[in-house]
Order: sequence, then C-alpha cells, then structure tokens
Amino acid sequence: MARTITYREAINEAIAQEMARDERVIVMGEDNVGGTGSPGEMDAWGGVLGVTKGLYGRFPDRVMDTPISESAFVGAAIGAATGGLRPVVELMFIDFMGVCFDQIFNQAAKFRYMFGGRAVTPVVIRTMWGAGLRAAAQHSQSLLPVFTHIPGLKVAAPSNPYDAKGLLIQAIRDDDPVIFAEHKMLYDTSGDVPEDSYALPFGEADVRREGDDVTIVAIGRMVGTALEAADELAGSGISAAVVDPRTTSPLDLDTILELVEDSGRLVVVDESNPRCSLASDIGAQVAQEAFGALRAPIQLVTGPHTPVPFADSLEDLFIPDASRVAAAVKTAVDWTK
Amino acid sequence: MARTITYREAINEAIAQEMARDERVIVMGEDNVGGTGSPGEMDAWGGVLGVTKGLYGRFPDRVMDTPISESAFVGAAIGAATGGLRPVVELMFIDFMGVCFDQIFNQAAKFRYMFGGRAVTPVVIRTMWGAGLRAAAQHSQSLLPVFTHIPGLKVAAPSNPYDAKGLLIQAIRDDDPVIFAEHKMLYDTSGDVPEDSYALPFGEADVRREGDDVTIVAIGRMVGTALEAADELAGSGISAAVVDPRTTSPLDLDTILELVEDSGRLVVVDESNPRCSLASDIGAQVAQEAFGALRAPIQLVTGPHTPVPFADSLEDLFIPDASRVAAAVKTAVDWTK
Amino acid sequence: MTGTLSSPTAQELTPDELLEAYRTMRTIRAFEERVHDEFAGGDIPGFVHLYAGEEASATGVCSHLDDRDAIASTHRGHGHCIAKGVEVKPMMAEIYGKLTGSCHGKGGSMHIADLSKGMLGANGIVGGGPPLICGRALASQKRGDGGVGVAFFGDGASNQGTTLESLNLATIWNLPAIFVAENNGYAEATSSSWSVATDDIADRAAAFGMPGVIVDGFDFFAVHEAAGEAVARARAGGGPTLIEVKFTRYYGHFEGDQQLYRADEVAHARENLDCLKRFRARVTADGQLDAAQLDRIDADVAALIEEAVAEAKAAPKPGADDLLTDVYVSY
Amino acid sequence: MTGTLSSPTAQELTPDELLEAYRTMRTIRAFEERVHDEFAGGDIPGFVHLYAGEEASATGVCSHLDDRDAIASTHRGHGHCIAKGVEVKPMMAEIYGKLTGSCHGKGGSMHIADLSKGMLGANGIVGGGPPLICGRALASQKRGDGGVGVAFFGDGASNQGTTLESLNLATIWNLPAIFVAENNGYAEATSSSWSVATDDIADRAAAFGMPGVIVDGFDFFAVHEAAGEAVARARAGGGPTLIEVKFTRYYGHFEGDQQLYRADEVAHARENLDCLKRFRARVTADGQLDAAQLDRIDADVAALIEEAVAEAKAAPKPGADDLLTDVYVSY
Ligand SMILES: Cc1ncc(C[n+]2csc(CCOP(=O)(O)OP(=O)(O)O)c2C)c(N)n1
Ligand SMILES: Cc1ncc(C[n+]2csc(CCOP(=O)(O)OP(=O)(O)O)c2C)c(N)n1
Ligand SMILES: [Mg+2]
Ligand SMILES: [Mg+2]
Repeated sequence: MARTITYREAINEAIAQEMARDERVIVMGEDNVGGTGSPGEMDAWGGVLGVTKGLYGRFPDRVMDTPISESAFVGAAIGAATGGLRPVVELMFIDFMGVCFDQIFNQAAKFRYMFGGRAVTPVVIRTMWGAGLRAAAQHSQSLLPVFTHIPGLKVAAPSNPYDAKGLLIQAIRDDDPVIFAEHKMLYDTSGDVPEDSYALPFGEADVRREGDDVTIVAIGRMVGTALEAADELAGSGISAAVVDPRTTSPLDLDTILELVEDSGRLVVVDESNPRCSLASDIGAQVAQEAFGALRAPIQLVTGPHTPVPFADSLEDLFIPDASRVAAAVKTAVDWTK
Repeated sequence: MARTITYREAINEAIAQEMARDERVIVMGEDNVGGTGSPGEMDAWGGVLGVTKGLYGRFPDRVMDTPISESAFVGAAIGAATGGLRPVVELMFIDFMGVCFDQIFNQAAKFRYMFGGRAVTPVVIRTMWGAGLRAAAQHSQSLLPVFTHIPGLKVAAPSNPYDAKGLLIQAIRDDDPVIFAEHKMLYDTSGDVPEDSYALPFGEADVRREGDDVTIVAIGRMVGTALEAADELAGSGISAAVVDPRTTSPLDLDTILELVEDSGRLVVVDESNPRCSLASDIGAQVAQEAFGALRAPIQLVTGPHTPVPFADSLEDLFIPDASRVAAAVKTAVDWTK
Repeated sequence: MTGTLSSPTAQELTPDELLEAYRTMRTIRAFEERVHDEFAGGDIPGFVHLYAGEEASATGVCSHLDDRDAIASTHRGHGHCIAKGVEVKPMMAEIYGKLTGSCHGKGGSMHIADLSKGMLGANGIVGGGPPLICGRALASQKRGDGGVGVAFFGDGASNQGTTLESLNLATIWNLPAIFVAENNGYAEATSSSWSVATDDIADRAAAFGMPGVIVDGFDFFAVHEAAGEAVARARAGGGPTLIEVKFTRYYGHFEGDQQLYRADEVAHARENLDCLKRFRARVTADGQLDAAQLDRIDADVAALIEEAVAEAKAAPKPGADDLLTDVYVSY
Repeated sequence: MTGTLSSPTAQELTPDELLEAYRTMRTIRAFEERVHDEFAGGDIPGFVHLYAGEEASATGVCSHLDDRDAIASTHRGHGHCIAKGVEVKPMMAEIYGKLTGSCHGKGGSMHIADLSKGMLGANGIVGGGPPLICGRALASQKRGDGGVGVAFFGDGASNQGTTLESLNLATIWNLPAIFVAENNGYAEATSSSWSVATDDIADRAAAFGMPGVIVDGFDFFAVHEAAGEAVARARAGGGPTLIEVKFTRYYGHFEGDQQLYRADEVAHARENLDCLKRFRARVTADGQLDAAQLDRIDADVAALIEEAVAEAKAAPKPGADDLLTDVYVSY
C-alpha cells in the first residue's frame, strides 16, 4: 500500500488493469500508440505526454492510433460503446472539443434519454485540461463547466494519483459516458496508490481537510492550491476545510452543504473562466440550499474572463494561487454586515 | 412609433437596414436565400423559419447560401470579418454548435487576445435557441451558458421585437464577435418597433417591471414568463420586479445588484439546464456581491438536468412556467431562518 | 472504381424475399403517406421529414443485413427504421409523442431508434451518423462476428466534415462499413448540383481510398445488387464502400415546406420512376410474383397502418414521472 | 488534374527576387535552428514546432503574395510568418513571451500573427486555418481587389473535417483560395502513408472539384511555379487549387520529441535534398547569382537572429496591467 507512483502512472495502470480484466476495453487516440505506419518503433509516443505508453505492447490488438479526425474517432468510440465495447478514447487536449463536440453532447450524452432509456453508451473520453504549461490560449483551458452543463455526461476531475486510478477504473466500468479530465500539471505529481484494482464511486466528495471557520471547495489542481492556502491560514488561526468533489457531475452537494451548515462560509476555487463556471454553479446551489447557514458572502475564486495568456508572467496571474484563496477566505471570515 | 411588427420581422428589418447602410455587411447560412442551384425560385426559403426572406431580392450579391459545412462557413464568416467585411452568419439551430464550435470559441473569440489586441473580428452569429417547438433533444437547447462562459464572445438574447431590432443593429456594428440568440418561440410575437434604425447598447439590462419584494431576473422567453408570474403575484399582494439583462455577456450586474439591494430577494429564471447555467451564474455573483442585502435564499428556476423531451406533455414540464416562477418567489418571500 | 449499374438480374431473389422487399417498401410508403395526412390534420407535433420516394434505398440495403449489423440514419429516418425491422406501431406512437412509442415519446420523429434491432437512431444532426457507424463496424471487426455497419446520409450531409472524416477513418482502419449517400437532389431547398463540388458524390470515394458506385435509387434491384457487393466485401474483410443512390423525395424537405425551389419533378417521378410501380411491373412481368400477392400485401399494410394510427392516438402520453428518468443508467 | 512538376525553369525570377527568396529561406532556417538551441537551453517555454527543412514551401508560395493577400498557418507557423513578412524581432520576442512580441507575449509560438501583414496567425488547432482562409478569399472576392487567401496545413490536417469542408466550400463559391498541404510524412509520430487513405493528398482535389498538384517541397522553384499558377488562376477568378508539397521536417514534431518513430531520413535529406543547398547550387551553377552574394545574406541573417535573441531576452515581460486587456474591442 505504501507504493508511490505518479498521476500519469496511476492512469496508465488503471487502463492496463481494466484491459486485462475486460477484453471489451479498447484504447484509441492520436498517437496513443505512436508510430503507426512509420518506419521506426511502434509505441514511440504512448500519447503526447506518454500516458498510454506501454499499453500497445501488452494489448496490441486493443490500442489504436487514429488520424486527426476527432469527430470521426470520438464518434467511433461512442458508436462502438453502443455496440458492446468499452472504449477509452483520448481527446488529446480538452481545448479540441470544438471539432467534435457534437458527437459528445448531442450523440453520446443524449442517446439514453432520446431513445427512451434503451441505449447504453459506456464510453470514456480521456482528456487533458488546465493551465500552467505555458501552452497558451488553445491548449490550457478548463472547459469543465461546459461538460458539466450537459445532462447525460458524467465528469471526473481527479486531483491526485490515488483518485486518478480509482476514478478511471470506475469510469471504464460505468455504463454512462464519462469525461475523464486529467490535469496536465498533475501528471508528474506522486502519491500512494494501491497496486490492486479499486473503483472510487462517482458523486462522493473527499473532505481533504477538516476545518470549522470556512469551507473551501476546489477542483482538480486547485485542490492542492486550496490545501496550501489552508496551511497558510492555519498560521493565522483560521481553520479551513478543503473539499474535493472529485466528480463535478454528479456533484456531491450534500457533503458541501453539511460543511457549510457548520462553517457558515464558502469559498469555491475553480481555475475556469468565471462566467457560468463550476465556482458559480456550486456557489449558487449553496446560496439556494444553505442560505440560512451562511454568515458571509460566497467567495468565487476563478480565472479571469480572458483567454489563457502565453507569457509565464501572465499565466501565473491567471491561475488562482494560494494567496488569492487565502485572501478570499479572509474576506469571508472578516465580513460583517 | 406605434407600428407593431413581429420579432421575425424586426430581425429581418435590422439586417436589411444595416445592409443598406453598410455595404460590408453580408449574410450567409443554410438556405438563407434558399433555392441556390435549384430549378424553382430563388429566395424560396429565406432561412428555415423565413427570417431572412426577401433580403436576397434587395441585396443579391450579399446574401449567400452555404453547403451543410458549418465549420467551413462559420469559419469563413469569421475569416471574412478579419478581412474587412461584417458578416452575419446563421447557425440555424444553436444545437448545431457542436460541429463548428472550434471556429467560434478557439478562433473568433480568442484572436484579439492571442494576437495582443491586434485583431478585430466583427462577426455576428445568428442562431435559434430554446425549447417549446416540440423539436426534441437536438433542436431545443439553450446552450447560452456555454457561449456566455467563453471570454471574447458577446451574447445577446432579445426577449421582444423592439430589443431584437436594436440589439441586432448593435451586434452588426459591434467590433467584437457576437452570438445573437433568437428564441424560436418568439418569432411570431409582436410588439411596437420604430421604423428608424436604432442600436441598443450591450450590457444594459431592461427593468421591465418595478417591484419591491423580490427581483426576478429572466432570460429570453422567460422574461414573458416572469412578467406573467409577476402579474399573478400582484394579486397575492407580492410586488415583483422583472429584469431582462438583454445580453448575458456583457452582463449588467450593477442593475441587478441595485434591485437586490432593495428587495433582498432574488429569483433567476433561465430555461437552460441547471448546472453551470445563467441562473447559477447570476445567483452566485449576487451571493458574492450583495450578500448583505439578501433576506432569503436565492431561487434558481431552470430546466431540469435532462435533455429536452419530445412529447408535449413532457416538454411543457421541462420549461419553467409562470406557476413555477411564482412558487419560487413565494418560497423566497415566505422564507424565515 | 466509380460506375453506374443498370438494373441487374445477377443476384436472384426468392419469391419470399421479393415479397418481403415489397412489403417493406409498401410499409414505408403507406406509413409516410399517412403521417403526411396526419400532420396536415394538425395532430403531429414537431419537425417531420418523410422518406416517400426513397424506399428502394433503405429496403435494398437492409435486405442484406441481419442482427449482427447496425445502421445509422438521418432526420429522414422512418424508412431506415422500417427496413431494419423496427416495429411500425411503436414508431407511429413515437411520432405522436406517446408513452407506447419506441422511445416512450422522448425522441419523436427525429430520434426514433431501436438498438435491439441494430437501428442506432434517426439523427437530428446532419452528418451525425457516419462516425457512429465507424464505431459499430469497429466493434464487429474486433469481435470478428462478421457484422457490418451502414451509414445512410444525404447529399447535404456529404459536405459535412464528420462524414468526410469517417470515410477516411473507415478505409485506414479497414472497417466493414458501408456509406450510403442518398442523393435526392436537395438539402432543404439547396440543390446538390450546386452544393456538392463534384458531379457525383460517389466521386469522393477515390479521395478516401474506397470503391464508389452510383445506383438508380428508384430501382430496388439496382440498390440491392450494389449493396450486396458492398456488404459481402465488408463481411469478408475487404473494407468500406461508398454507394450513391439517386432519386427524388416525394414530399417537401419537412412537412410544411412549400417547395417553391422545385418544379414538377415529383409528378414525373411518381408517374414514371416510382420504385413500387417498377418493382411490381418487373416481378409480375417476369412471372416471379402475381399481382394478387402484392395486392394482399397492400391491404395488410393498409390495415396495419390504420391500426397503428388508431392505437397511437389512443395511447397515453408520458407524464411527470417520466421527465427525469433515462438520463443515466445510474447517477 | 493531378501531376508532378519537375523543377521548372519556366517562370523566370530576377536576381533581386532570387536574393529575396534566399534571404527568406535562410532567415527561416536560422531562426528555427536558433530556437531549437534556445529551447534546449531551457529558455523558451511551452510547445514549439519548428519549420526547418520546409522553408521552400512558405517561401515559394508567399513570394507570389502581396498586401491584398492573406495566409493562415498552423502550429508550425514560424516559417509562414517570416515568408509573409512578419518581422523577426517581435517574433522572437513573442516566443520568449515578452511584451515586445508580435502579440505582446500573449500568444507565443503557436499564435504568432500579424494581421497588418495578412498573416492570420499560427494556429494551435489542426485544421483551424482553412475555413478562415475561405473567408479571407471571400472578402477579396466581394471587394474585387484581386486578393487571394492561402491556407497552409499538414498531412495530418488533411484528414480533419474542417479542412475537407473548406475545399468543397472554396469550389462552390469559386473562391480565390489556395490550399497548401505540407506533407512532411508525419502527424506527430503517425505516418501520412497510413493516416491518409489515398496515395497522395493531392488526389483529394478531384473530390472537391479543383485542380490538384504535387510538388517536391525541397525545390523552391517547383513550389514557386506551382504556386504561381494557382495564384494567377485564383486572381483571375478561376477558383481554388490544392497543392501538395512533400518534404521532411528536420526536427521532431515539437521540441523534446525523441523521434523513435523514424529512421535517419533527416540526415539524408539534410545532406542531399536540402532546399537551401539546392537553391544555392542551382543559382550559382546557372550564373544567376554568385556565392559571395549568398554568403553575405547568410551573415546578415545570422546577425539579425543574434540581435533578435539578445533583444528578446532583454525585453520586459507583460505584467498585471496586461492580463485583462485585449479580450474585446469594447465590453
Ligand atoms: C449539423 C446540422 N446542420 C444543419 C441542419 C439542418 N438541416 C436538417 S436536414 C437538412 C438538409 C439535409 O439535406 P440532405 O443531407 O441532402 O438530406 P435530405 O433532407 O435531403 O434527406 C438541414 C440543413 C442539421 N439538422 N444539422
Ligand atoms: C484539433 C487538433 N487535434 C490534435 C491536435 C494535436 N496536434 C498538434 S500538431 C499535430 C500533428 C499535425 O500533423 P500535420 O498536420 O501533419 O502537421 P505537422 O506537425 O506535420 O506540420 C497534432 C495531432 C491539435 N493541435 N488540434
Ligand atoms: Mg438531400
Ligand atoms: Mg505532417
């Protein structure tokens, strides 16, 4: 149990274990093998950041490269899911959704409802999200709010290696379409991950830190940022709870509400752009459901209403950091009518 | 001034007046003429619901049919906008965004920022949104939250013929990319519309009804629903203000905050799906900025977290109606800690 | 390898198979004509696109398919449903938005589906089907069950990127997929002679490394033969085919369309080209079937449609309990 | 109308034009090699895709273009920028994320643009450019200014629906557009011989009703001639052309790529096929230019790049005031 691996390795292991367990699981994406048709080695890439590396060697018939035709191959994964396979398809960067969103939100997400409950579409769409890699406006977005908005999709956004493995195994076993959002800045982070296979249920938030004065809800990479802020705040005598919803759809609102009932203060940290974001989503639901408990204005900590800038100096300002989170907490704690 | 025309006519007139005023304005979309290459009449359709009918006759060189290639022709409109034209392009149903979203959100919306302020992209994307026409899951969505989420886009959603004309004229004159969202259930509604050309500024909410007890913010067709509810509520002695933001991006938050400062109660009515919606967006911003004034939980009145169903019996339950709005108002008014 | 097949005799059909094909085409025709009338009467809500005139395509193709095989359809999907074996009564109920419908009234005309029959749904998105069918073909390929996937799409859809990408994908994955471009001359009001930059849609096959063929879509036998070859090739691991089927739709783009964009080509087609008339003439002239057999089918079908409409009208609508179900398997 | 052009002599270039072409190619090469080194040194953030080896394409095409004309580029955009006249110093500063960059540091390598030069931007989305270029071509067509639009895209992008749709649109609108498929054999690690279902990308031209031509992308003169014909046809209202340019990229897909998927084809290309070497050999053998003239250009360019890097490194970064600007013209 005390084995430490990276987030990248945890994802790879989850896929490998599910492929070994269930031969209906197939993997496809641009260069998920890497090298198809090329004169050199196969498995030359294993995905653009090496996440699927090695799977081809173990499962050569079930790991496939694709052309750069996201509508066709994401759609094919969806079609294959209706036909009895359990595809894990990669949309390399979540930013590329715009060339294939129809297959995801009008097809996969709606089949079951449109067809009166008679479709099952167990597809997993792995995709890389988030800012921080100096990858600029078209390779750094969150876009999780867009997917979370769509009924029929589930959205998982693991914040650490343990969750990454357990949530991905659940995603592959799940009978509904799942957007599995991997934060690109977390791939090299490490943590304890059991070797055995395990699935983490969707819709169960993880209270990463207990605290009485304020409840911080944070998504993805922001969980680490919130924990950092909570440590800082402890120094000033402020006790902050940090909750990681782990899946944004379904959302474990109950856990959040319970904590807010006690703390009376909510800070939501979401690196997405602010409008119609997860921060506003969670904030508004709490303002509706736990208003009586609230003792201070809800604090929304998000990226600004701008594309993600390239320059490191700007990108670092774009992404919420621990000091912004701590400042928001202080605003809430210090607030008097 | 006492001339009454429909929402459809108001839109048509806005385009015609701008085309007459500015020869850089061009119109394109699937069957926006209708009949290209066909043996019968040209201008046989004027758009699927006749909105652009007659424009081809007046401006034959500037109204164009397109193939069913939304990425190519929406992208072409965007490219043409960077090249000095002012295209008004139609994405027939907003639900079709999934086959061309990249051109909208990664190209048009981001050019100015990515290029350091050196691009101007004056494109208008007209599109039809909303439920009610028994058009089922792929032709009835709102999706306004998705567009509102994206920095670099402006989003207008007129609720009546007067606003439709004035906002569309502004959209065409505006130097930024604008999503002009026409609610399909409003096309046949009528109202007073001046014959002369006029532009309504973006980001200025319209307080459609004054009221002290509660502030109802409603979008698009829901403005009418909210007004109906307010009438009903007046009968029970509850005085409700109704605000129409008219544009969701930019959003006139100041007007909303001012009203809430007085009323202490907010109900947001948005037919979109609930998660990361406009309702939650406005609700959360108010919970952050006007918390001190709030006397009751914010009430979010939205469609459910389901696709839009086909059967009239179900679709009528999907769409918020006046009684649901009134019930939400009563919840807020009756609330005690 | 683009060519035009004239009406073939090569592939012989048994009398039972001929009767079955005729029944399918007649059922589609009768279904669509009735829906047309009912729509005009104001009883059917929403957007309805009729397949009348195009029956030979769905029928000629699907007559080669069995339970292993899947099809994806379009907004004009009733014919594909019927040809793939979806039951007529639940279909009619679906169009009326009733609880007894194929989709419990949640889908309507544009989304009728029956996955148990390998019918992946009518589709409200032009070009929505071809990617999905690549996936069905892939699933069959991986399983090695010999199944094929068929994507029906229109001339308008042949300009949609999703369709074009799928052609390439199918070839490089060597999928058992068949792409049936139903060219009825129009996408809404726009002529395919204008919107498609080549003379024929089948010309695009070469650009994606697969055989392309053009068939007379009023001729069941022509479609049947071309589809037979394509299906056989696909089942044998020979990869995809593009079949362009040319014909005319008998009604407007959707119900309510005034059709100012076209002349009287429909009258001409109904009179001289109609697939049912031609089928009847040929099989009776050959002496393969006699007219009475066909008349009996006509009568059976008429009765079936009558019942279907009556039952659909009488059926209950879905209610409040149904609104929130069927979004997820579990949530 | 697909064919292969051998190195032409038909279109004569003046010595000044030749010097200009050489300077452009040399500038691109020197820029890319320096960026390669700087990236290895850890000074350049983000994703960087180098154009070295492909210089003859951007240069051969853009040598026909003027201020009326626009180009759209790809993630591998530095060469297109330089060939279309974007200044090297702001480009270098942009790659370093500096305030003095072409985009004030907001874009970076993947988004360098200069609309004042008709350079519509490098693009992080594969297939993002062709639709935009249809629009630029349309604007020129409507204005009647004789301008053309050129979309550069890779072999991988030739499978993207956005690209394929654009080919069709350009033909049916008869746009003055040129589509330059830069086939360097790979999309990331994936071979174009696998991912493109036809032998040549140019084969797709016929499927969209336009002429298609294949040129040796190491040969400036071949590209120049093919592009000249295409541009002349487009300016004259003759519609679009697809030009496939074949060559090898000298570096990895992006900086950091270990290139396990390929063999030593780069060494061979650098030695025997290189566009700069071939250009030099030809123009000096012909006696059109002498080596000293070219050497002077090499030296000038080296100095320019040196200065560009030094200035880029010394330049200030954008700061907090710049974060929220440039999202809208007004909001
Ligand atoms: C992506 C998308 N764009 C546009 C439409 C609107 N639309 C519905 S049917 C249709 C015409 C389709 O023409 P074609 O493919 O030839 O099929 P046909 O109607 O002739 O059977 C259009 C434009 C749509 N449903 N989806
Ligand atoms: C829509 C989209 N899909 C995938 C990618 C990731 N990606 C970036 S470059 C590239 C390969 C492009 O290959 P090609 O078009 O041949 O251009 P080359 O890199 O060879 O110049 C890929 C897959 C992307 N940026 N955008
Ligand atoms: Mg058609
Ligand atoms: Mg390439």
